[in-house]
This record gives sequence, C-alpha cells and structure tokens, in this order.
Amino acid sequence: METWGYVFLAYGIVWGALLLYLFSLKRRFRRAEMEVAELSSAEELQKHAQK
Amino acid sequence: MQTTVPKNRRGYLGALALILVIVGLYWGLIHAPPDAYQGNAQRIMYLHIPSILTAYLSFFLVFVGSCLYLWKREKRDDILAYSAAEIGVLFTALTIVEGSIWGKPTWGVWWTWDARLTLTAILLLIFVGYLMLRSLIEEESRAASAAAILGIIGFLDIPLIHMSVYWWRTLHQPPSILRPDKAPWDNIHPAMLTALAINFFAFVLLYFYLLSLRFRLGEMTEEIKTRRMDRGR
Amino acid sequence: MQLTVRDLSKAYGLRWALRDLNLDLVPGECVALLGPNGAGKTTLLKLLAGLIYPTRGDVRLNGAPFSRTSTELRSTIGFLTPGEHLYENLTARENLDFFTALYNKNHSSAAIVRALEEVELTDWSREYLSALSSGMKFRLSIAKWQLLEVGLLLLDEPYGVLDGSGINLMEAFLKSQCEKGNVVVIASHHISRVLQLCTRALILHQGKLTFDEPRRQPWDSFERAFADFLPHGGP
Amino acid sequence: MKLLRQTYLLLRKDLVLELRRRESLLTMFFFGTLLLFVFHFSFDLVPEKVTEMAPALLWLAFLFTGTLGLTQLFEAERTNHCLDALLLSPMDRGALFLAKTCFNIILMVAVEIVVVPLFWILFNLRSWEGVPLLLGVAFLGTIGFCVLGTLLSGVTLKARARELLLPLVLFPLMVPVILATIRCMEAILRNGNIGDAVPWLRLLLGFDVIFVTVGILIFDWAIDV
Repeated sequence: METWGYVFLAYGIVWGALLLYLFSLKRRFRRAEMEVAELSSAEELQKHAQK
Repeated sequence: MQTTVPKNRRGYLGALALILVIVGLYWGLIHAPPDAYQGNAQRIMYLHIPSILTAYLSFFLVFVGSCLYLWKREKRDDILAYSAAEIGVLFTALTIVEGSIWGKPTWGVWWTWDARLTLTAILLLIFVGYLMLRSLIEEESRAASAAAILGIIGFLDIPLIHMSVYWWRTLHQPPSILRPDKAPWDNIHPAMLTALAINFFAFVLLYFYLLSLRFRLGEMTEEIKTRRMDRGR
Repeated sequence: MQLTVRDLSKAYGLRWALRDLNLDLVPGECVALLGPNGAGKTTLLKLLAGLIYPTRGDVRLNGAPFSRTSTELRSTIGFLTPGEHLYENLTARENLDFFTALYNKNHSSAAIVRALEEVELTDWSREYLSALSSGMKFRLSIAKWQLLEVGLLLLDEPYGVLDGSGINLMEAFLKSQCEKGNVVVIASHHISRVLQLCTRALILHQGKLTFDEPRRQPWDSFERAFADFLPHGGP
Repeated sequence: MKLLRQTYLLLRKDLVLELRRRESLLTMFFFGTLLLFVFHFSFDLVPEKVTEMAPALLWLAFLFTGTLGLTQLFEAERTNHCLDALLLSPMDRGALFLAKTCFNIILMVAVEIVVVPLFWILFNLRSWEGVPLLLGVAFLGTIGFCVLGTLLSGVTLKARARELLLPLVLFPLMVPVILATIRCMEAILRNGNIGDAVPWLRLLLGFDVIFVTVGILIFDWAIDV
C-alpha cells in the first residue's frame, strides 16, 4: 500500500527528530548538571580553605 | 512566570506525554478509519495539525518571554523566549516536512504553494532570523534585547502574514475538497476527531516537557556563568 | 547637581568590569579618576552618563535614578572625549547649532559665535569637522558643552590631544564649571596635571575603588596608595 | 510637540549630510535602474506580458534599493560615536526612529519618482494614466518597508555581518507589504483604479499604522542597551 509508506515516512521523521532532540537535550542537561556539581564542590573547598 | 517544573514533576510530565503519544499513535495509525478520499495518507493529519498549533504556541511563548524581558529585564524571561524559539524552530521545520510528505500522495507533488505550508515556511524563516540575530550579537544583554524586539515584531506580524497569504492563496486557486486546508473538524468521523484530540494533547504535553527541560538547562548555564565569574574575582 | 552611586557593578560577558562601587559627589567637586588601563574608568564614566546600564546597583542624579524614560535628566549630563560626539561632515558651526537645538537651548547666533571665539575657532567655524585637527575638535566640544550648560561633566583622557594653550583653556573651563556648582569627573593618566586641578581623587583597580580621599597638602596617603601602580618612583 | 521638533531637527541634519555627500541617493538611484535592466534581460519580456509583470519588477527593484538605504542608515552615527552623543542627549528615541524612517522614505520616493517613468519609457508602455495612482500605492508600501526596516536596522546595528543579517530578518516580515503593494499595483494597471484590491489596500494601511506605533514605542530598547 503506497500511502502507508508515506505515513510511516512522516511519522518516522517526526518522532525520530523529536527523540534525537530529546537525547541531545538530555546530554547537554547532564553535562550542565555535572558542571554545576563540580563548581559547587570547588566552592566548598574554597570555603574550607578560607576558614 | 513560573515554568521551572521541579525535578520529579517534570518526570511525571514526561511520562504522561509519553503515554499520550503512544495512545495517540495507536488511535491515529490503527483505530481511526482511513479517510474516504485520501485513504491512509490522511493519517499524517494527526501529526500535521498538532505540530502547526504547537509552532504557533511556541511563537506566542517567544512573544510573552520577549515582552516580559523588555519590561522587567530579568534573565529568566529571556531564557524562556530563547528556549521557546529553539523548540519552535524544530516543530515548525517538522510541520513543513509532514506537510510536503502529505502532499505527495494527495496531490502528487512534494511542495504546493498551499496557504498553510507557505505560512509555516515563512514562520520558519522568521524563527531562523531570530536565532541568527541572537547568535550574531556578542554582548549578552544586547543580544537579548534585540531578540526580544524581533520576537515581538514577528508575533505582531503573523496575523498580517496569515491574511495576506490566505488572500493570495484564494486568488490563485480556489480551495477544492481534496485540499488538506479545509477545516478538518467539519463532517469528520468521530473516531478521527478523538484521534486528533489525543494527538493534540500529546504534542502540547511533549512541547511543555521539552520546554521545561530546555528552560532548566538555560537556567543552569546561566548559573554556571555567574558562578564562574564570581569565582574568577 | 548631586550624584549618588550605590553598590554599582557592571559585567561584560564573563568579566566583572566594576564591582560594588559606592560613591557620593556633591556640587562643586572636581574629581580625578585614576588607575591603570582596564581598571574600569571608562565603564564608570559611561555608567554615570547613562550610556550603559548597570548589571547591579544604581546611579542617581539629584535623587532620580536613570531609566529609559528619564530623557529630561539627560540634559544635565556632558561627556567629553577627544574627537567624539561631533558629526564629521557637518561644519563646526553646524555641529554647535545642531546640538544646542537638540538640547532645546535657544542660544542666539551671537552667543554661539562668542563660544567659538572663546575656544579660538572663529575662523574655522565654516570648515567641515573632518578638516579640523584632534586638538581643535576637542576645543569645539568644550565650546559645545559650554553652550549646553550641563550639571555633570565627564571627561575621558582629555590631556592626550591638547597643546599648551588648549590645556589652559580646558582647565579654566573646568574651574568655572566647579565654581558654578557643577560636578566634574576626569579620568586620566596625566596624574601631575589632574591632581592640581581636582578637589578629590579616586583610584580604581580591577573594577574596585581602592582609594577615595579629598585632596590635601601633603598627600602622603595618596602617594602610598598610588605607589604600587607606578613602575618604580615616578611623579 | 517635543517629539516632532526633535524629529524635524534630526531629519534636517540627515538631509544636510546626504545632500552634501549624496552617497546613498546616487547609489540607490543607479542600483534601481540597474535592476530594471537586469530584470528586463533575465525575463526577456514580451510587450503584452510586461504590464502583467511590471508591478512585481518595479516593487522588487524598490525593495532591494531600499535595503541598500537601510544598511547605510546609521552610518553617520557610527563615526565618532555620534549615536552615543544622541543617546546622551534628552532626545526622545522615538524621534530618532521617525527621523530615520522619513529619511529613508524620502530617499526611496526620490528613486521611485525617477524610476517609474523611466520604466514606462524603457518598456514603451502606452497608457500613462495609471502612473500617479501607482506611485501613491508605492508610497504606502515604502512607508511600511521603511518603518519596519528602520526598526530592524536599529536592532541589527551592533550585530556582526549586519548587512547580511538585515535582509534575512526583514524580508520574511515584509511578505504582507510585498503582496499587498503588488496586488494593488496590478489592479491599478488592469482597470485604472484600486477596484477589487481594496482589502489589500486596507491591509497595507493597517501594516503601516501598527508598525509606526510599535516602532515609536519600542525603538528605545532597540537602540539603547
């Protein structure tokens, strides 16, 4: 059935792109979380050092 | 405007969106009957209509974020506008892809100057201009103000573009039955209507899930920036 | 003209140009703003002039804070930088006519001619600004701000371009402004000259105000504070 | 009113500068005529088709010429930081917006008044009676273009590659003006008066009114930091 091909093509592209974007967002999200954690731990060190 | 959804609530939102998406897929692909004229190709409508509306929704959020930023100059509103624009571009681009794929079986051509497709293409160009403007201005606050103004002008221009494209469209080719731009909810099979409704809510929830994720990411990058600056001194 | 600055900070991208600066200027004061390059002198001047907006804190003139709508407040602020704020393709006279009209000061033509005489630019009045030397352009901006009668005068490195008579002209102009109760702030590296002129000295270092004292003779605290900027010894 | 006084002042300053150096005016005029030739060669117009294509050709030529003017709009303010001098002064930012918009309108209208008759001669169209009405519609379109163009010219002032960015950002927003002006022009050429293009005319007027007000209110944030 020719039309099913188009339907799957459309659904495939849309949900593929959305999932891709979600993963890239998650990856950036996790990297940012790590950086925040690393920065806050560095600040703790600094506070201890000053005490 | 508090849209930062705490960690667990965002999880629920994500899960709910996922469920609705799956249900929507089931209804759209299997449960709803094929269209009398277009056969199964018409099932793309369950993607096309929701993603157009989400594109409009994201344009509205860019407008709201821009107005709030210009008024109160808070970084948070700028992040909202930027996140909404980024996701808006994605949904608008997908809308065009769906529209042209839908056009192939229905009219035999990948692209027709159908009013809705042309309108979505112009929306995409405005979004691209918005993101280009933001990336080409170095200074943070200047880029935010410039983007905010473009966000407001763009939004105010949409009704005018909408009118002019539809008048231009009806001038050239009167809308025929087969054309997808006839209002989908008149004389439509109830099962199709529910499929459309489910998919619509699925898209909106998914949109807000992505938005809250991107918004939180924006806030964190901002936090990292200020922390790194303070540590620098 | 009374100027108050409360914990003013300004950041460019990732760098703090100014950090938590507090300052009070009273009418008649002539302030010298000193410090090495990149200490944030020009940033502070631009913030006081309302050309840029602070990241934190605020600047108040006569109690009124700067905001987008305070266009009236702006008619009392003057910003003097060598070779700037004048139209290159207008003649000297047209520049003065334009700015006096813009500031809604209805000076008679005679008053403008007299202002040009005072800065010894009479026979250049019909020349395009591009034909004037940088020293002459600076004299023209002195004539401009004389006509615009502003309450706060900000100068960014004025000594660079002026010759002997130009410096006397400028210092006479600034003295007359202070006597009239206006406030003058001069950012400069010519410490010896600017110290004689000013009633108070500020030292900026890496965006922080490290010294703020009225002038007195002998001024050993200033010498000490300024010592770590001088290579070794110096004026 | 203070706004109008300052607008007149700034506009007069811009006109004096322009008449003295005549950069923008001449380049825009020659670029306009150049586009006419380029369009003529590229479309290889058969006389009958010319009247049908004339509005689109003319209006696109004017838009591209106008874009040249827009990129040069704040050039005088860039030397010697004169923009800072204006922002420092008690000038109403809306006045700067109105002055710059009127300045670019004057330039474009000057080009249009010369190029339209030239178009008629070059393409030897017989009926001249539609020309004044055509120029009137072109004027309304020019207002819309310059209003939004000046606003975006201010917005992109501090951006890198701003000459490229300005058209990219401006033209998608110009779709209503482009369509409306061309439809009105076609109506004029076809039956001598606006006739059935009245809704387009209302759209054009609406566009002008909306973005003049928005421009005056919002230009402040565009130019100030």
